[in-house]
This record gives sequence, C-alpha cells and structure tokens, in this order.
Amino acid sequence: MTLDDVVSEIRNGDTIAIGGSSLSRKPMALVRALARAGRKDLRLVVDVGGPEVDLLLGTGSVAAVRYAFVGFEVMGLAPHFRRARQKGGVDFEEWTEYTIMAGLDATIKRVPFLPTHTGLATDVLNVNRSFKRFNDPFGGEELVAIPAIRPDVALIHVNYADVQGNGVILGDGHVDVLCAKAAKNTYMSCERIISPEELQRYGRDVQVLRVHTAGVVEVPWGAHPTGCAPEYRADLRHMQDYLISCGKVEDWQAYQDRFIYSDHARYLENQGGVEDLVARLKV
Amino acid sequence: MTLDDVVSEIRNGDTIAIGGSSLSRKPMALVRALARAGRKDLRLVVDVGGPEVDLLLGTGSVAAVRYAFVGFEVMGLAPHFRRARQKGGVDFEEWTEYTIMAGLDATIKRVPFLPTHTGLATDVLNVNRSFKRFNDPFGGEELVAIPAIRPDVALIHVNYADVQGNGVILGDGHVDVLCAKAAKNTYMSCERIISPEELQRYGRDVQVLRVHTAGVVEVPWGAHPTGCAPEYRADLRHMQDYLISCGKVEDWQAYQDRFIYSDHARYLENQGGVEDLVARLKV
Amino acid sequence: MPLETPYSVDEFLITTMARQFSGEVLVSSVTAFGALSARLAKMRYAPDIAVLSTPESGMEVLPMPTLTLGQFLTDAQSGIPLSMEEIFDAIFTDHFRIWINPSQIDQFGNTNITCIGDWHQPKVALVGSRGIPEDTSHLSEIFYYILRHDPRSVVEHVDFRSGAGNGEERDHDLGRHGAPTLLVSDLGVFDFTGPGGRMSIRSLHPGVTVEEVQEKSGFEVYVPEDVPITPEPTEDDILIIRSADPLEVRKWESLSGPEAAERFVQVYERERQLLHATWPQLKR
Amino acid sequence: MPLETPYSVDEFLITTMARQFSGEVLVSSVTAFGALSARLAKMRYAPDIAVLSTPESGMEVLPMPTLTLGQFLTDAQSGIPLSMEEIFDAIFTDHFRIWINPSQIDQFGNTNITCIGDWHQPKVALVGSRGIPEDTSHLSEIFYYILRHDPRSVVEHVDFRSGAGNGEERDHDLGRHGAPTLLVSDLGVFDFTGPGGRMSIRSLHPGVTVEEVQEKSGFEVYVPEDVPITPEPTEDDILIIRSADPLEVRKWESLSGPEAAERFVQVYERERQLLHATWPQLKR
Repeated sequence: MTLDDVVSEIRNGDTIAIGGSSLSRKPMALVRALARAGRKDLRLVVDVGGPEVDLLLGTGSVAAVRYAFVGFEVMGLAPHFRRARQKGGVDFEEWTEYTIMAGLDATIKRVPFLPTHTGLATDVLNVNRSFKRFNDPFGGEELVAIPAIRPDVALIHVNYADVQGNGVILGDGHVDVLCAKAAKNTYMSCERIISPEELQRYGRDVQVLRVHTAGVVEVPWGAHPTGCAPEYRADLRHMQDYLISCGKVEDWQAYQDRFIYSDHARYLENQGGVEDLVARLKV
Repeated sequence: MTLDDVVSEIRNGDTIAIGGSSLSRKPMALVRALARAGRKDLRLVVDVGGPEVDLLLGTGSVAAVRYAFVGFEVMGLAPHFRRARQKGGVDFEEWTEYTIMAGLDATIKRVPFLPTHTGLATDVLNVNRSFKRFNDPFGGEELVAIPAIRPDVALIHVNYADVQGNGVILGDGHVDVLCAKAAKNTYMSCERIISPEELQRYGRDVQVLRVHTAGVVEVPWGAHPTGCAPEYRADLRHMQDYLISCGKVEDWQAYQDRFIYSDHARYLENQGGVEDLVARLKV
Repeated sequence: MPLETPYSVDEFLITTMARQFSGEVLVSSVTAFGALSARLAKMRYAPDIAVLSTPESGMEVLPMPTLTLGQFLTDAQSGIPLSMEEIFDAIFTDHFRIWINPSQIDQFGNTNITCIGDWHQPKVALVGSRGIPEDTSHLSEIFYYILRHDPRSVVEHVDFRSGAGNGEERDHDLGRHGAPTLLVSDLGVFDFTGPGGRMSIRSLHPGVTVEEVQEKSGFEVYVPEDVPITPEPTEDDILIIRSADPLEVRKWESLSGPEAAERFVQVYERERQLLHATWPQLKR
Repeated sequence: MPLETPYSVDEFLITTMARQFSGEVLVSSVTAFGALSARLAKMRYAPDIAVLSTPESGMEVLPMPTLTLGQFLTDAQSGIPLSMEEIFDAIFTDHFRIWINPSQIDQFGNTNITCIGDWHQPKVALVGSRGIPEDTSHLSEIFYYILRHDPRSVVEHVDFRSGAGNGEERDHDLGRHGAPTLLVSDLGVFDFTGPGGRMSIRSLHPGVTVEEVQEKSGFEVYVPEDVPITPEPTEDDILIIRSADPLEVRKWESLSGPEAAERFVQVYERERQLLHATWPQLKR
C-alpha cells in the first residue's frame, strides 16, 4: 500500500485511534496524508497525544478528541489543542492513560466496559460524560465503568514489518497493540519492510500480529518529527519551528504548504533532506 | 533460597497459584517439596493443570482446586484428580482458561471482578459458585462477573533468573506472569541463576519482574517430569510410570518414597541420574 | 466407513478438516489431526492462515503432528512467540480457529469434555472445560471432529455443556457468536442447520448411508433434501499428509489407556530422533 | 530560599527527593529531577529500586537527566523492556513510584495538570490528567514536587482535580490508596497530616521561615509543634548529581516558553554528542 491508499480507506467522520506516545513513534506521515487529503470531522482517540493531535486540529480535520494528555512535553503546550480547548467547537473528552487502554481492551475482549477505581475522587469523573459509576455486582465497592472504545481505524508506525502485516516494535509498544486489536481496520507504516524470515528473528519484539492489521506502508522517517527508537530521535528543532509557526495565521499557512500539503518525499526534502536528518537525529 | 526455605514460607490452608500449562514448565520440584514438608489443606489455583495437581491430590495435601483443566493430555486422565472428583471430599470448582486469567488479572488491577461473556450457555455457569451473572451498567448486555482470585502464594518455574528475582521465560509465559503479579508472595525456581547483565540480554523474554517476586531458587530440572522448553522435553516415560503407580496403594506408596519423600538431588538420582535425563530429554 | 480407496480414513478426515479453513486467522494445532489439517490447509487451501505451535505458542510455524507435545519440535522453528493473552485476544476478536475433539457432542452441538454423569458426583471425571467456553461464545466458526461416530460420543444430550451449542440459552445470551459450525466424523460432515439448530447432514463420506448415521447417533440426525458425498482427498493431499507425518502419529490419536501411553512414549523417542536428524535444515 | 551553601537549590531538592525512596519498586524517571533523584537514590539511599527509562520503558537502567526525551540515551543501555501494561500493573499492585510535578497543588493535596479556569471553557488549557488519576487511586506513596513555591502553584483549591487529594470523597471512594504523601518545594517538605488531611510542614529548608511559607502559599499551611530543618546533601550526593548531569539539564526544568524550547533544542544536541562520546562504555 501507499500512504494515499491508506487514506482512501478512511472516511470523514471516522473514529481513529493513533498509536505512539508523547513525542515517540507517532504515525506522522499517515497523519499528514490524512490532513492533506482533506479528511474532516475525524474523531481521534489518543493516549498520550501530542504533535499528531495538534496538527490535525490545526488543519481543521477534527470533530472530537478522547485523550489522556495532549502536549509537547518540555517543549511546552500544544498550541492548536490549547486554542481549540479554550475556544470550543471541538468535542473534547478527558480520559486517563489507563482508561484509554481499558476502553480499547474492552472492545478487544468484546465486553461493553471494564471496571476500575481510576478517576474516583478526581474531576475527570465530573467532566467525562462516558464514564459511569456503578456498584460491583458482588455487592462491595463502588467502581467506575469504562466504556468500550470502538475505533473504525487505527494508525500506527513501527520499526519493521513484513508485507503480511506483522510488525516489530523495538521500544515500548505504548498503546499501539491495543489500538491495532481494537480497530476495525489497522494501518501500519514502518521504517522498513523486511522478509517474514528476518522478522521472526525479532522474537517478542514482533508486537503486532498480522491478523490485526489491514495494510502496511513502508515510510522511512514516517514518525518524524517524533522519534522512532532506536532509529532516530525526536526532532526538537522541527518541533520548535512548528510551535513558532502556530503563532500567526500566515506562518501556519506557510508551515502547512511546506510540510503538510506536500508528499512525504518533498516533506523530507523540505527539512533539508535525509542527509541532514541523519546527521542531526540518528543515533 | 532453597526449596525448603520456600516451603517454610507457605502455611497449611494457603491459596497457591501454580504456573505452567499442561505438561509444560510446571514448578514440580517446588510442588514435591511442598508435599514432602507435609503441607495440608492447600487451595490450588491452576489454569491448564496436570501432574502438579494430581501429585498433590495423591499426597493428600489439597483442600480445594480451582481449575480450567486437569489431565495428562495424550497420556490420559489424571488418576488422583479423577478419583477425588468422583469420590468427593475436595472442594473442586470448574473455571475456564480465560476466567482463571481474568480472576488473577482482577486482583492485579485491584478490582473485585472482570466481566466476560465466557461461560454463558454452558454448564460451567451452573456449577461454578463464584461466577455471577449481572447486567452491564450501561444497560445493555447480560454478562458474567469473574471474581478476583487472590493467591497467598504463586509458584512458578522459569528458564533463567537473576538473584534479584527477574525471570526469563523462553517459551509461552502461560499464566506465570499473572500468577506472579496476583499473589502476595511469588517464589520462582529456575534452571539457572544468571547475572543481571546476562539477563538483560534476553530482552522481552524477561517476562517476570523482580518487584513481583519474593524469592528465587536455582533448581536444574526443576520442572521435571514436565518439560521446560528449550532445555528439555516432558518425560513421558516418567509420567507413564507415575500413571501406572497410581493404580495400586502399594505402588503409589513406592512412588512417593522414591520420588517425593527424597530431596531433589536424590530425585534426580532415582530417575537414573542426570546423564540419563540428558540423553533422553535434552534437545 | 470403510472406503475402498488407497487412502486411509485418517487421511480422508484430515483433508476434509483442512478444507474448512479460510482467511487470515490464527490456527491452533493442539492435536495430531489439528496439526496435520492446519499444515495441509496452509499448503493447499488457506495460505493466509497463521499456524500456532503447542504448547509454546509460536505463530507462523510449520505445524507438525506431535500429540500435543510439540515444544520439542517447535524449538527447531523459532516462530513468532505469543502469549496466552495474545491467543485469547485473538479468540475474542474472532481471529482464531481450532478443531476441537469433544468426548460428547449432542444434537444441538453442545459439547462435553468435563465429565460423564452429574458434575457434582461424576461417573467419570474427564478434564474440565479448558478454553471451550471462550471459543463457543466468541468465534464465528466452531469446528468439531470425532474419530469414532457412535451413540456414546454423538448423544441426544451431553452430560455437561463445556461448549455452548444452539438453543434458547444461546439465542438469549450469546446470539450467533460461538455457535457450532461443523462436525466432521468418520461418517460424514454435519452442520447445525436442522430445525431449532439441530444437527443436519451436510455430506456423507463415500460408502456411508443415512441409515448408518442414524444407527450410530444417539438421536435422529436431520436429513436435508440433498445429501452430497464428501469430496475425496487428492493425490497431493495424501502425499502432503504422509510426508508431514512419517511416524504416523495420526494413527494413534484415537487410542487411549496404558497401552496407548506406552506407544506414545515410544513414538515420542522416535520423534526426537527424527527431529535431531532434520534439525539442521530447520534451524535458523 | 536562599541557601548560603556551596550547593545549589536544585541539588538540594534532588537530594531531598532521592531520600524518600525505599524498597523494591519501579521508579519512573520522567523529568530531569525525577531521573536525577532516582539515580542518586539507587546509588546511595534505595539500592533496590528498579529505575525506568522514558519514553521507551526500559527497566533497570541508569537514569539520565533528559528532559523526558530519554529514548536516545536509553538505546545505549538495553534495560529490561517493559510495556505500558506492565507499568500500569505495577501501579495497580503498588510497585511503582514517581515524582509528579503538578501545575497546582492545594491544601488537601489535590493536584492539577489539566487546566486553569473551568474545564469546559478553560482560561488556559494545559495537558490533561495523563496517569495521575491511576497513581492517586492506587499507590501507597504519592510524591509531588514543585520548583517555585508561590500562591499560583500552591493554591487553596485547584481549578481541576487531576490527582485525588484528601477529603470526604477520597475517604468514601478510595480510602488511603493513592493519598498524597509528600510535597517537596523550594521552601520545605510538606505532608498531609494536618486537620482533615490538610498540608502540614514536615521540615523547612535551611534559612526558610514559617512566615515565608505562609506568604508564598494560597492558604494557611498547618504548622506542627516541631518544625525541623531539612537535612542537607552530603558531599557525595552533590558529586553524584553533578557527574550524572554534566550538561546541567536540571537547571532548565523550571523554564518554559519559546526561549526555553530554544535552549532545549541546544542541550538536546549536546546531549547527543555526549552520548556518542560515552556510547562505547555503555554499549553491551
């Protein structure tokens, strides 16, 4: 598949779970392709979100976001997220790290909810309209029911994959495996496609199984500007440029033209090219 | 620790979760040490049980068993289990593979239960007194609540461990990790103790984390007569002798004297010694 | 049966089982028949299946007939290591298939591996429901096989429902998730499309009559208008099975008791020798 | 403060934080202060802790101060790879500790990283509760730190409870699981043993007065009879911190805004060069 093939499988209004965490291993090339294709009214589900959510909010592609976190870590707050939260117009719902995982896991286990104490005595329970307090059927404790999250699509980026859709993740899998299992259709970009024989050598680092994936795209630097350990680090310089561009309408327009409304090859060129990325970001 | 040190931490009446599955990687040396020490009224929790449950039933050590399965696979039924089930006197409760996992996971997640559809329209739901039907708090489906299983002790056998209690399992972890996390105290035997540095090389095969273990014992052949891949296969010859010995009281007495009421070193000698085991069972 | 053909009944059954697989699913190979049907399917009928080894849960392996003791053989192939959690997630998300060999199956496709007689005081305690309740509440295809179709195994009502068949309770509690799909026996292929979800003949093996089925079943099996003959194995099917199982492990799956165990001990040792001989070609 | 001593306030705070760890627990090193306190604790005060790297979740690593961007440094150490599921299981089973740096903390130890103002129409949308609700409903020790104790961060009531403090709701819903244990600020160490679970002074840093605390807090902090002085770092503590953080990443954690980001970009590049230099000695 190509990035555009994946995007053609995604419709306006779809619920999309996005893998990675924070500034790590976000499927940014897929995310940019989605924005570039003009998909609208997307309903995002992220655990520890960041650049991917902010970019899609900035391009006006988003109708709703379920999230535990959206930010740029030490680099600061997420500008489009912050603006949209303060201005209104997008349906935000605050969850937490485990409850996003539990909501996905409920779908995987084919149950309507999973129980937890998480959220009790916090205001998350007051602003989250999906959670529900209930009594343990054995008559004891009061608990929180986390409803199943049922994504239409999951987008993840991994280190290596075979053409059949088995994926190798060399670092923390974050919520990628949960996203892949819970979504109706999971699309996976990867740094490199390898043979099934080579893939098997990665043992338990083969974290994504092909029965859970609908398509694979080879996209080197597909997580950029987030990092993809151990291939390359997050590109703080690019993120800094991104954050600055969000300050003024014309700067944001220029950023979009240069980095979003251009295909992945041109995206890399517009960074200064792969050689520069290698020099700055490769371990 | 030694096998006897572990046993000294276990009391009559304790609830004991035992790892491994079927004829694979059961902590048999620990199980024999438990029987040898005369521990009574043990309340066992096993997923796919076999030789370990049958042996402890045969030595009269057991008050209760929660199980999804107890048998010797192609070798046939478990003789002491079968007798005890038919005769009564031990508190058996039939669960299923996932519900044992869910019961342990409920304890780990510190919730009183986990929901599932498993068991509906089967007689497991009619004979299992612990499961409870209830209605999904979101008002939809009828579900089964699987109550938390709270073992006092977990016993598992792994390939390698460091002295701190991190454990390497080279094959399927079966329910070992769930047992280790759910139990108040987890004791782990291993084929070989290795250094923390060597252990780290096993990457994601380090399946048991030291924060979940209370003690480690080095016991080569500690899973025998079950297998411990890839170190050695299950010893069908020994199991065949075991099964035959269960036929007559005096034969069972002889088996116990030879293989249970003797320490692990003598146990191995009484097999014909380690060299014979290597010749017959090593890959 | 008996079939007047150059292939044996086990080869016929394994081929019939292999032909039921389709799509991209994990396939458990927990018995010799399960392993051989998965292997044949992978090679000829359903190339996208991902076969599991047992009991060490490697995925994408070449299944070998090993009487459920595959750990030793599996070591020679690395596979993709899975966990119990992965396997149950594949069951819950309907990406898993398994041929289950029950002790009893009844007219509604309820199945029993737990006990003969009342559970609380069984005449014979068998093994316990294992993962069958999970399969029969979540999978869209549930495959059963029995090697000897007789009124002791094909019964009017199972003594204990380890696996959920058709009926009101299923309709109310589960819907079609996990409903019985097929039974393959030495007499024919049966589905559960008869009145009220009862067992119905899908096809009879060559030479088998409807009368024989009724005689050997503990209830009256529904007979549809059209009763075709089960297609025979091809030359290729038979060659694949034979070359995959040179020790003829498949012949012994129906045995039980102490002599059977003794034979397993023997084949187990031969299996080990065979593996040692083939190790170099399998080892990566 | 200020302290008339040869060590800096960050070294003082990191040492104080390090001294709170005990036992065999996973320790998250998600911020520079978190990483350095974990490293110091591991070396001097709590040798049994198992330190995690971030964001790639290696366990048993030597934590490095990396402004939450440790993936690059972590690659040099293999560690034991964990998953999110492992980490949350460690939280639920109370085998996890973390120093959390909230935007606001109030008199009952409620903490906020979500928003300033009303959630539905925030004056400032911050980041979202992340995993703090999990921590504050399950762990037996909850550690907070803030680098600048002032009435904007130490408030009477938080605008949003991302983390559960003390009070009726906790008593009813959670009991003591996840109750706030300590706050370390640049003024002192505080616990929540005051009336009704309110913030109380456990110790004041050298030179800090009760009056200063009251002035810089958004409410009246409870003052127990005995107010000791927080013990100072030792020579060894300071040397360990300095050698672990030659780029002085710890100095910048309190910065924010575009200039801060620019500095992070710079230190990030120097960090990479440093790693390249030390790689051979770390690589296994």
